[in-house]
Amino acid sequence: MDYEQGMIGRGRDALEMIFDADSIKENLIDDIQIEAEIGPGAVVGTGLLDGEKATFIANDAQAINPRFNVVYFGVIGMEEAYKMALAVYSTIEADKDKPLEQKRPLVLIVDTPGNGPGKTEEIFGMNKATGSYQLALAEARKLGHPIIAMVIGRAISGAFLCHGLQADQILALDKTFGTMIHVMPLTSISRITKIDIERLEELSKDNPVFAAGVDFFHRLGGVEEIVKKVEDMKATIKKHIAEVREAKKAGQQEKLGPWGRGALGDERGGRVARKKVMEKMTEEYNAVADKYLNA
Amino acid sequence: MALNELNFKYKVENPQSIAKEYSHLGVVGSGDLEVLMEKKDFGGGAEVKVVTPVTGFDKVWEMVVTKFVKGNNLGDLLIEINDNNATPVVVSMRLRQALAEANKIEKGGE
Amino acid sequence: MLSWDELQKAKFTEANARERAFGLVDKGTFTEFVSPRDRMPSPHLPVLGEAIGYDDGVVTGIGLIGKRPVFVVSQEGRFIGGAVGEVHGAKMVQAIKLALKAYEDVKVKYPDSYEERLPAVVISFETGGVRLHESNAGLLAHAEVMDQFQDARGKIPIIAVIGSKIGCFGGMGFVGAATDVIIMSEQGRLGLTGPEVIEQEMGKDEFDASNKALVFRTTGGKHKYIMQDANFLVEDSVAGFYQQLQEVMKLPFAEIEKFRRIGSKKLVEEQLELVKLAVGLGAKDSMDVWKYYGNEDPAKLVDMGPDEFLKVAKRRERKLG
Amino acid sequence: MEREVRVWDNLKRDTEERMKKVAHLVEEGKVVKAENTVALLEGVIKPGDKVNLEGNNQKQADFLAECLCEVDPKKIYDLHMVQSVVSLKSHLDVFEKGIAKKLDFSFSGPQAGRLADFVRDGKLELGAIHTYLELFGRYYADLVPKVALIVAFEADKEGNLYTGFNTEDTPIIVEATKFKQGIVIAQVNKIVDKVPRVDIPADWVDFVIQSPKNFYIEPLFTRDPGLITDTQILMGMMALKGVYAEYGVQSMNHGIGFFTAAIELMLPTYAEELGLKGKICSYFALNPHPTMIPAIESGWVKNIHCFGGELGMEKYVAARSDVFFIGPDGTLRSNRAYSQAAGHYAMDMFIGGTLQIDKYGNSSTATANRVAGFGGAPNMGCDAKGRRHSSDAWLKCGLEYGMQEALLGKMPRGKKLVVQMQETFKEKMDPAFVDELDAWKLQKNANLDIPPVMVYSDDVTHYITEEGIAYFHKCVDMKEKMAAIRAIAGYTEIGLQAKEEETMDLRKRGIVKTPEDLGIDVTRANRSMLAAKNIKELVEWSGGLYNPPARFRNW
Repeated sequence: MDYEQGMIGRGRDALEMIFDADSIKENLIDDIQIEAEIGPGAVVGTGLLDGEKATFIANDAQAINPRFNVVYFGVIGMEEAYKMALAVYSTIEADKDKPLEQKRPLVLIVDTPGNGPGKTEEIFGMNKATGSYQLALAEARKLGHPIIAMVIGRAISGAFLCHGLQADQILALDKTFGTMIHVMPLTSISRITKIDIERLEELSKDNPVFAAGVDFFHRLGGVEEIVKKVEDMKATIKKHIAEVREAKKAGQQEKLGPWGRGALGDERGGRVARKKVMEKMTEEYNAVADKYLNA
Repeated sequence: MALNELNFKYKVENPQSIAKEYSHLGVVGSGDLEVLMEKKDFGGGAEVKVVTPVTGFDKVWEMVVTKFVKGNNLGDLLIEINDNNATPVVVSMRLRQALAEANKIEKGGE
Repeated sequence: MLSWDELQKAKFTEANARERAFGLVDKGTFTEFVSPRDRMPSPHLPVLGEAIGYDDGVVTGIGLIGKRPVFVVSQEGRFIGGAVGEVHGAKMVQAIKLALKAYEDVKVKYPDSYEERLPAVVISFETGGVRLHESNAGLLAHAEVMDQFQDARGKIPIIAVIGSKIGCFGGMGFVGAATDVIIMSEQGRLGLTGPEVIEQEMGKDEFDASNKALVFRTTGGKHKYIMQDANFLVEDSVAGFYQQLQEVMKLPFAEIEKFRRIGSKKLVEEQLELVKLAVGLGAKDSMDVWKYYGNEDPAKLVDMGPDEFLKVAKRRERKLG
Repeated sequence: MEREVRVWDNLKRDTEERMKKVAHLVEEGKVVKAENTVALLEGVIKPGDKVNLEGNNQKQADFLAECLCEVDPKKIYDLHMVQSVVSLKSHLDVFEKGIAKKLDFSFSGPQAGRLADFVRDGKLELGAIHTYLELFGRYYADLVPKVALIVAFEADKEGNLYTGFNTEDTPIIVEATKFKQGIVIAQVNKIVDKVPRVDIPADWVDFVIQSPKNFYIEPLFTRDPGLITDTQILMGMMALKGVYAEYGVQSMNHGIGFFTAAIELMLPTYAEELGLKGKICSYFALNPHPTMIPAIESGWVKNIHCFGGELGMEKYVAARSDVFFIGPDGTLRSNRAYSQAAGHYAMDMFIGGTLQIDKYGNSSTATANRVAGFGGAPNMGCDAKGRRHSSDAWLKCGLEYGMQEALLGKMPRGKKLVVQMQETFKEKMDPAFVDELDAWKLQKNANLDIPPVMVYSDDVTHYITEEGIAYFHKCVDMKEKMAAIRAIAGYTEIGLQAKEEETMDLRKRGIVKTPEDLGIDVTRANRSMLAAKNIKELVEWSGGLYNPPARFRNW
């Protein structure tokens, strides 16, 4: 395969690369069937990682949802988001009797430009769809399932929040693959904030909080590890699954997921105000807590 | 770019501070500002700190603030303003409202 | 600032974030955390020449409703559209974190009667989501809020209050959807994509963002109430929301859980039914959906006062909840 | 002596000839099908004609305007457009296409920038920018239209028109055209068997066309109370106390902006508190401003005559026939010409916002690159020299007039109150007080004869800024006027030139009054002063009769 142009739009290819040959079963989590017809922009199911069962949830940027015309090129629409949530809940269900260390991992293959914008989407509540997927991931994570997000292409704004940022750990292909992590391109930020693009470009060179790109997210604690070669994806994912599992076994959930990334952002110097604010709040709460808890 | 920070210090005859220890008023909305007033032992002096994106109007700021501090004989008081492009009228109005708020005698409540 | 009594009479849409925070809990009980006096503005705005606010656009603190400690988060739409940056986000996250700490403490101290002192989180949303000036930090903060929500599941109620001018959109749109209870006024709006972006994506003929009536009937309180996406609809006053909160606080927690619209497999399946309806109905306008749910003359509902509306409006029937 | 044989009905013959050419296009009565409109226009219009295209800041003969753009410029060219307002794209497209050549108008809104370009680039020969009444006057002098393209809600087949709520300019245009042997073509939303009432009789109309779409109306006079700022409220309080109450002003015209919207919404609150009910604000020449609803409902207002309608106010106005001018059919009849006449002669005060004020006290809304005109404002905003009836407010203002004796000796005469309001700084710290008005730049940029001034210094009686009120008319000469301007110009360059002792003297003499001088508690200037805080509350005040356009519905 030719990876020169990067992996954008190739969620299905990524699955083939990461999971064991011929191991992929779409829309099936053990014997739990997920309706195959819905959400063509999302590919979910079970695959094997060197023989170990894992749930995968990926974007299919080649698919078009015939029922919702905003869904194409990897957009997560209502059906897609609910389908993704179902895959997570089905995984929880399949492993519900297993001990923490045997909960199967979930691998999220991330290549999405956004959530579906549209009138129908707003009328029926697109926000619920993406929200439900995130809650499902958070629940699975807290139950002990290791969740690894692998950003292979675009991880943009709300869609990344939905599909990626609830993972225990986030990996991303190196920027040479055209990997994109951001809320908005600088040109749009410039238009909306009315700050000159030149100024933004200059500032973004060393300001990770609004700059676009994988490296900046790394500094903010948003990305755990940058994967330099496509061939390394599988091994790196496996390595992180093992790490996460260890951490969970040791009761160190707070080092993982969004909260863990918060600590990491402080460590890496990208987000240092967060901790100060939180400590101050705790201090002020402690000073009055008795009054409120014993009212 | 950065923000423009202005600091002013005053010393008036027979200065008055505020009734409350601390008072806050306003929202940093577009064309508006917040005012924070805090009682401080400045030996009778008053200090004002302004943070604003606006440049080129430092002299106007000084006049507006001076008129307010002197006009109200303020002392032993720290005033901080976070501004977002408020016009002088809005600044004076908020300062007056903030002073009224700072001198309100608390009734009821906790 | 208005007194608590004056605030109750005031319009919710007119009140600023701090006034709302004060007015949503019992008289005189609100204590602010990281207030402007602590001077903790965003460290990222000055370099962009953007004005700072000492509360970074969100008021956090604690108050009481009856005996129950209520952790309040109140966003200020006038400060950069209520958008969430690093500090703003950290304040939201920590408010929930502290509520969970309070939960544990109350359980230890009052093992037999902790339900009557059960802490709650009330979030008055007024936001478009991520603050672009510090977008990456804002995005990460959103994920942390969702993470805390999941921690709070089954322990303490998280209640959304949506009735301010900006509404609740962007990333905060699904944060809002993920709460246990949603209280809205008809002036409140809840959604994901803002009207301007929809217009940009779909064209002005399909969605004219300047048509406020259309915007409001697509994402406004009445529509969300009919869809059961909002649990309660109240009048546009601080008292309206406060009194509804009092009512909610009287309910046992098991009842409150039933107000949820997402957060379990069964709920997802229920929502998927709704998505199928969206396809089957081919609704061009929210009023088509109102009609489907039995509102014969949907246009009439638009101008109806809240009292009458609550009497006559027919809502989506839920199998769950 | 042989008497010379002269033809005295050339105009009539010419019209008859044109009518013959298009006779085949007429269906029943005077009805022409919409698809034949262009052919009709090509038949009745000749190169060089003066053509009136109806439209003002509210209703628009938009379909006819578009059809006029489609006539063949080889057949029809060099038209001289005489029209109230240039606001649609098509209004300038006719010049772009070479169909029209010269323009005489009164006001241009959204097209003002393009109009300036057209004038500068020679695409359009500008006659003059008028006030409404001035232009209407010229329709009866040297600018008589040969063809008038007008708009109405409904017509019957005979050509009787119902212009109803939005009658506006129609009667004055039709009368000028038809009675000078011209041709009147009306676009209507609907052709009906019987119109609700006859606003324009059928024999003044030559053709009626049912347009494919309802004509466009701009809700220009709707101000969302939600957008009123504390500063506007402060200045409104100052106006109420320092002008309305001071002079007991009973009749007036309000400008279009947020200042007067704030004042309207403070009649049932602040003005009520000041005990002014019954003493001020009984009579208005005014469009049906939605922000007037609380004052009307609270019993403040006796009478309002309207220049035009306002979208959404139809039912409310119809239900308040004691206040508004309502026809036998139960709907409002507006009339711009009459309301302008009332505003000029029968009103004691004009009050409204402006954009720029120069150091002499001339004020203008003109900007450097937009030829916008002022519509009716200069007409309202000037002393009516022909006025001979008296009223308390008018007389008091005249008695205070500092140049009265210099002009009239010991002869009492009143003066109309012309009040201009403006904050010292506009958004982004753009000063409202300037050394030289942008109107001068516009004069150069658009090659105009004179800088377009909205209200001249000698007509203004009061300036209100947040700093204070200048009782401008009390000044005895220009030197004193300039000092009064400086005294209320705040921290602008002009204001910074004020001398303290000079300002103190003006305050002592009552020529300048600050909010403190007026006894106004500035901390009370906030939105709780407003009787309605948003559009929804206006609907509630109206008992559900006000039906705001979709763009204003925040619920």
